[in-house]
Amino acid sequence: MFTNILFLMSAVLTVGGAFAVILTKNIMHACVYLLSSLLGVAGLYVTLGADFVAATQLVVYVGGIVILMVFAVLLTGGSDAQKENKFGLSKIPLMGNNKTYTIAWITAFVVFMTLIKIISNIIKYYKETEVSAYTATVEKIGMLLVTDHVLAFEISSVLLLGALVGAAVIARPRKRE
Amino acid sequence: MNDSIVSFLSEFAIYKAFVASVSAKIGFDATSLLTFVVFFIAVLLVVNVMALIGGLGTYAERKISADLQARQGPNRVGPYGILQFLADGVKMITKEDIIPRMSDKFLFIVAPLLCMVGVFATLAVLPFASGLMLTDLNIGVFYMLGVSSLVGVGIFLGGYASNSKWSMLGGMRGAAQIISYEIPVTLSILAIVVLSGGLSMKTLVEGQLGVPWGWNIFHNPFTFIGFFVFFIGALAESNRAPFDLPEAESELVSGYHTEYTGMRFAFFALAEYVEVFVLCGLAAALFLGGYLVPFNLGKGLPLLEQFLQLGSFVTKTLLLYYVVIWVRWTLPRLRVDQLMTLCWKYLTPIALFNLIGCSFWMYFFEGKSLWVLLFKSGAKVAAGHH
Amino acid sequence: MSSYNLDVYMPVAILMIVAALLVVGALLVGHFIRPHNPTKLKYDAYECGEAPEGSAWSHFNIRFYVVGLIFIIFDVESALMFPVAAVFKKMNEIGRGGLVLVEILIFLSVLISGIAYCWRKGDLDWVKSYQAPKE
Amino acid sequence: MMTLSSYLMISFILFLAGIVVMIARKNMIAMLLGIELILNAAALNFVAYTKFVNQNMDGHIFPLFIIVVAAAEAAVGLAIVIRFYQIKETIHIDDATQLQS
Repeated sequence: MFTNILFLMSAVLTVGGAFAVILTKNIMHACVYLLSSLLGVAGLYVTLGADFVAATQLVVYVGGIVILMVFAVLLTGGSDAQKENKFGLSKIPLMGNNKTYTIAWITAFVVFMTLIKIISNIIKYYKETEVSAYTATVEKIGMLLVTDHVLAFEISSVLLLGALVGAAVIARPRKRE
Repeated sequence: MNDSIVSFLSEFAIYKAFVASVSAKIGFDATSLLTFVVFFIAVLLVVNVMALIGGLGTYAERKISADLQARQGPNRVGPYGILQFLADGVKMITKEDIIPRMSDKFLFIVAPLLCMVGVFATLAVLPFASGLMLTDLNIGVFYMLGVSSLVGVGIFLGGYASNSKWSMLGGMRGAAQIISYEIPVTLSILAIVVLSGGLSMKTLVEGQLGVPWGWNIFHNPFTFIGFFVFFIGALAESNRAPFDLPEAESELVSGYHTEYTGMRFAFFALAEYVEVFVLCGLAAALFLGGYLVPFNLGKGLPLLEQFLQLGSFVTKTLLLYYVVIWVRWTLPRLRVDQLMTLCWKYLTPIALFNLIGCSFWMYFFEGKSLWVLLFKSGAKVAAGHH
Repeated sequence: MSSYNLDVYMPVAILMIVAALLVVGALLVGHFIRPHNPTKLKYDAYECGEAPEGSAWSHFNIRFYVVGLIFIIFDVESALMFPVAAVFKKMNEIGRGGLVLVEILIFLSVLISGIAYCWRKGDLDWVKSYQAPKE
Repeated sequence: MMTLSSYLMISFILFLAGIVVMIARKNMIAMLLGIELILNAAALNFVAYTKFVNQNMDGHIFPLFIIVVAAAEAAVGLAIVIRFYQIKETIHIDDATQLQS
């Protein structure tokens, strides 16, 4: 009974957050709505029994990426949009006007139609299997990470090193002449 | 092995009889309904106790700081001024609630909400006693880290939303300080997880012995240093003591919550005090043997055992709380660059060194503590900790 | 329908809702008790007395982003390390501890070289006085 | 209520929301927000299939690495956006026209 309530709450939070990200005009509000949507997705992971992935989502996405986004918004002049560019042409406002939104909704509609075709087959041929009881996943993930997926584990540290060095070089204030 | 306060209660015959009688009365099986009711009552109890502790924290802070400076703290309101925090509460509620005109109204309201949710959600996993803890998620410590990072976002948005240069700087520095000190804290928690082999709070606490020499802090030299790294990180993460730069009264005019008045400011203050209690509780649970009672007194009778464990956990946490307040009135405040260099050039390398040290210790000595190796290896073969 | 028992997560949900209700409730209760006489001066940002000028969203030092960057890299690293650390004891008991130890050491040494690079290149030291970026 | 199709619907909506955010906005950071939404939609599908179709744990390992890569990508992407702002004083996507700044 509680699982359905939890599922409903996180689903409403996710979908509501996602639509709010579309509709807001202020970039900082968009970051906060993204934060609520990611919290909802963490709740969905919990209902799916993936408790470690939900905790990772909480730690990395909610605690890390959203803070980076908010820092970036601040370092690029807050949420006030610039109107003119150097040729004097009036630019399309930063957060998009009706023209860009119509194009966006048309593309979304096209993608919607194709994906509906695919999903309808999946749902038609999916037979309801017995759902396994809730089990702890941390040990299983740990075992797999250490035995089968060792290569992915080590390569991800090299990937993180590359991201760290690259972003540090880019974001370093250069003493230009 | 996920058990919680409900599964602890359901071991008692009285509870089973009660469930049977209720389900008989309302027809369908009432266990899930009753679990919800028990959880709800437990949560309300914990939240009220925490609000009380937050309030008493302000009182304790004034009294102890007065005592340290050989003056008398508040003693007008109630006997020995104990009801001072209630007076503050009433004052907070009745003060005018001002939202600055130029500020971002939505974020101004969301920021304290994020802080409060972030801090109170960590209470679900805090190990008060083996049975009395709200729930023992098997991602306990990792969940706590994830949820407490919400506070950093809340503090930053609080500073950003109130649109004054002071609070903007305070919010920015507060968020930078919180996120940079989360790394040494996370790495020292990792060192403890390596030693006790599990993420849930119960395995982390049960891996130690009740007696002081069985605690994790004396387990090996790396965890000994790890405790101090954790404690310094916890101090900095809750904007306390020498690291309270974001709300530095003298420079930033109380930093990110300059613009907050009345009840909203009370939320930030309450969130901070409860977070100090939670981090002291975590330090006590991970390093000082949490709720374990020396020589497992009261092993037989469950109720006595729970209260003894609760008492042992609360005394250790309040002792650390006293140290936090004591440190605040003895150490001068750090500058921003000293703050950051301390974190990145001293604490993080030491924490990494501790983590590697603990892994080697785990491999070579199979996780046996120093005391077991030195004294017990000869005479009795100690099977690890159990 | 599912024999799925997630009651362990009930306190988490209840705690979050109770915290939110606490905030909203206290504000609502206060709303009626509080005096409400807005004067223009009261609603300006606090500038130690002078009138506030200009918006506060001005340039900021890039140091803050580098701190956030290093934080997220180590945050992800700890997220990956937690399951391996949790399993180390069990693997050690079945005699495979050496393998896990080597993996942890490789993983950590790659990241330590990352922070050593940032240290060497001076990304970690914080500029003393607040200067706007020079370029 | 908690069937595979409901989870597919939610990740489908998240995916579409990510597309709309990316296309409708001219702000570089808003586009990165859209990318985060799309990555989350993909990770959600993996976890849903682990529970409903076959119970092997690869469905949990892969979203873990999706989150790792998303964090690295967000870190580098935002560094580029900030560097672009410092050079060009704007983060409007239409001004990013030359490859050499």
